[in-house]
Amino acid sequence: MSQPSQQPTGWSRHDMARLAARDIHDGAYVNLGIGIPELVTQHVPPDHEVIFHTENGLLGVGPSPAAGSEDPELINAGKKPVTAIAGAAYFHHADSFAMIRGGHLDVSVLGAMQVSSRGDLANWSTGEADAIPAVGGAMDLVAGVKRVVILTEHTTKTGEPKLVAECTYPLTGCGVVDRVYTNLAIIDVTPEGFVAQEIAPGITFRELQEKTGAPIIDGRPRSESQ
Amino acid sequence: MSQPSQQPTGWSRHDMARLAARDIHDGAYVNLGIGIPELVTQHVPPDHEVIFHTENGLLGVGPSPAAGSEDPELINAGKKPVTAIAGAAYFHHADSFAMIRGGHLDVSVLGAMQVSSRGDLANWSTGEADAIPAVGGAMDLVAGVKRVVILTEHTTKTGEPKLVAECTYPLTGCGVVDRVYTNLAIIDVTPEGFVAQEIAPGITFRELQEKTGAPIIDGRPRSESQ
Amino acid sequence: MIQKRWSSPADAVADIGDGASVMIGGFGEAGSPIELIHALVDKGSRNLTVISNNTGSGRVGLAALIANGQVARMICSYPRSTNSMVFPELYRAGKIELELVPQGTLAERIRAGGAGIPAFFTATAVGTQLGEGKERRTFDGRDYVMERGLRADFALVRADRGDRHGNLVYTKTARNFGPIMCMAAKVAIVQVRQVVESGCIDPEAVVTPGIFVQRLVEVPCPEQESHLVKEGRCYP
Amino acid sequence: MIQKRWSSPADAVADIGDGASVMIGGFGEAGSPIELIHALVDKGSRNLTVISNNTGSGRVGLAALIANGQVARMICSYPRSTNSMVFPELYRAGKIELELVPQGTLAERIRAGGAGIPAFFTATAVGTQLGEGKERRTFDGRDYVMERGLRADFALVRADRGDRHGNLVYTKTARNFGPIMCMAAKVAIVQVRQVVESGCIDPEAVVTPGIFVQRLVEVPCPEQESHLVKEGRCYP
Repeated sequence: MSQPSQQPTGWSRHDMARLAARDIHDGAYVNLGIGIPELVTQHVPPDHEVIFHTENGLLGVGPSPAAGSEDPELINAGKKPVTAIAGAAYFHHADSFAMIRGGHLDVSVLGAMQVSSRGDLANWSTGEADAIPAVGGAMDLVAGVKRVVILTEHTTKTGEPKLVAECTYPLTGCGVVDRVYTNLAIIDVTPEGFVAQEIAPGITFRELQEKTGAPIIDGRPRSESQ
Repeated sequence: MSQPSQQPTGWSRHDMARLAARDIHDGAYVNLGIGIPELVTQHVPPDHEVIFHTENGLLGVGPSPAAGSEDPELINAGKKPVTAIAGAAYFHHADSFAMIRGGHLDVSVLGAMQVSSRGDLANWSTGEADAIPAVGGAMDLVAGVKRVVILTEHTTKTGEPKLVAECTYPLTGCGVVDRVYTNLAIIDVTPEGFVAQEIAPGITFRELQEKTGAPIIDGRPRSESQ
Repeated sequence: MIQKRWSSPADAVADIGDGASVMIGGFGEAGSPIELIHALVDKGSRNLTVISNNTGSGRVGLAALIANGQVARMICSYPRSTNSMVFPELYRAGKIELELVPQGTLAERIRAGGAGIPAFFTATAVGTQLGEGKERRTFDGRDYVMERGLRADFALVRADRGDRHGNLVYTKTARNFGPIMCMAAKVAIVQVRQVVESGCIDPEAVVTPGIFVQRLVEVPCPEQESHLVKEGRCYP
Repeated sequence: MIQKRWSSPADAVADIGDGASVMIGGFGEAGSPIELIHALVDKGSRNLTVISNNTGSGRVGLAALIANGQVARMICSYPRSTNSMVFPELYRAGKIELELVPQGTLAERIRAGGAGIPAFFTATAVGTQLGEGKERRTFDGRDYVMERGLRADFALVRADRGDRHGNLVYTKTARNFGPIMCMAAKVAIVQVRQVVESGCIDPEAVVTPGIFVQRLVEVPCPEQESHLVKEGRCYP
């Protein structure tokens, strides 16, 4: 009996978050964007201590509060209730963005609408005439944080590639992305363009290239390449 | 019997400080320079509350501590021990000068080497080749504080005028001085130059003009003029 | 004697006239001075320029001020959120202007305004739509845009406690834009949960020194914006 | 686990090499990290650029570092005081360079460096010798000069208490340049009177959040510079 052919989907969102968390060094200061990046908190390796920053004025974001003990004055940048760890600190917005702009944060984990092979990021506006433009802190994060990594599905809901040769949406920043974690692969942005460092189980390099809007170099160790 | 003729000296330093304090409005935020300006704290009218700022990070400077209870970590800009009032606040240097530069202080009371009739102030350097230049916060104060008043002897120890047509010493600021309190008079700096508003008892307008290095207009109410 | 305490929100905002620029604190509802905003709705001043990170939720607070047609222009970083419909409607209808500013640039422009800095350079927005038309300059091999300091006639801010000298402490992430808006406004009007005796706030822990605050109003039990929104309330 | 505590001043400064730029906190002796400075004297690094408000007193602390010939260049606002003779001597002899900066401009340049601002405009020093050679520009009818942000390889700072995350609180006017120097240095080294458990410092009252601090050394009973000067002490 032959199984019905299924489109392989690669990693789950939690897999992606786990892979991103694995690459964050012990002791790092990290800002997480809204969406898939929020899952990273759940996957920090047990022997690592990572300090989470939220740009609305807290260093040392803790886990979500138990139901019923939410404090409307203790929220993250996505305006969701959070807690604070022992050793946390509160500060005002100018000090918070001094941390970001001044290069004090180690990693910014963001979602994306498009990433170009030069590392341009578009994640704030569709550019449609009717859209209400809203940027928040994304442009500050990509301009200031030492390392910018993206967690995103590899393609849009309609199957369009999000990794592209040129972004068609308005940019958040130019040449700012270091690495992209998608459901299909971990891809570095290098001077030579996209380089796949790891590919999800069940996905071939060819499939990866087909779903990507720009050439990808296979950068995996020879033993892992298919 | 005739008294031996004496050079009238006008107001004492405490008189000068009292006159300056009289003109500081209730509720004002005031920074005091080193020297005669420090005496102003002792002459605030009893029905006035004035908040003293010291640029090294304290708003609400209180009186000098009793002997033996000095705290080397609670000092003013002249590095003398002070106290803090109830309702004081400590802050770092950038915040302190944000108060100054941002125009939040009402009055800066400073000493002077020279003041020109255009309101230029020289009070930080003799310009001598051998001198160690040291500016501290004077340039920030004159550039930022709403009202800059000077407390100074009218002439140097050798009798040279300190109020001049043009400063010969290096400037602290251009066109920054609003009013000068000397031992001889209270003098405003106006678009027309120096204008005497009040003259010390026993001093004639003519004597005042003689000891001043630029023309003075007699701005006293007619009834007070001699 | 210094006494910055005013009797009511209505009194404290009574001189905010038509055409005034008003900074409004808060990040979402956290730190939003809802009673002061409602007093400004009651006052009815029009043609306001409002500087605030968001544009409010539902039809209370900042959203009520906008819905009431009092705001001609918004300077903000994020004018939409889950329960935000007032601003989008007016914006699409061309009835309100928007100056969109990256959040960190907005914060730094406000801080600069308060600190007497007329302009500064930042790498944020270089090469993007929001950097277009701005003076660009290279320092040490990196490109930056010039941004201007931002001041306002008034600030409406919410803090936790204050004393008659105007010293303030805040609560957790409700601090956000409050301290810098107090610095950048000619008249900073602050609602606090409690007015305490001078000396009750540890001078080492004061967040906003009193010099930056002109008026203080005690509102012991402020309304919770999200509750009002959930209940579908409209102000007034 | 994050553990920013180091065992001793000597360890904490061991990698400050020749030619490094070092910010040193303190306004006079208040907040001066005397044990860290003495460790740097012991270490003997030369050709340093030191950024500090003053130049020390007597022959201890910063004055000892200068007297020891380790400092090639000082960036400061007030290089003389009652008991300051080391710097003046070397300066007159042409053996040390001086960049004199108005105190508020110095503070803002350090804060800007720490906040990722490469340059800003200020009215301070316009029309004076210290404004000469600087780019001048008019905003809204007033003249300003452009000043550059200032960063350093290291900062030596004294605070009161700190925790393993690097959160700091200070004492009174000993706070002065500490917080902004921690922001502006690649490696901020802080001596504290006491290292406390994380959570012991109220997160609302933290003055320097730990992200700005790399190394913490406990010095429970620091030397008092003015006492040493009075006793005519010399370091080493």
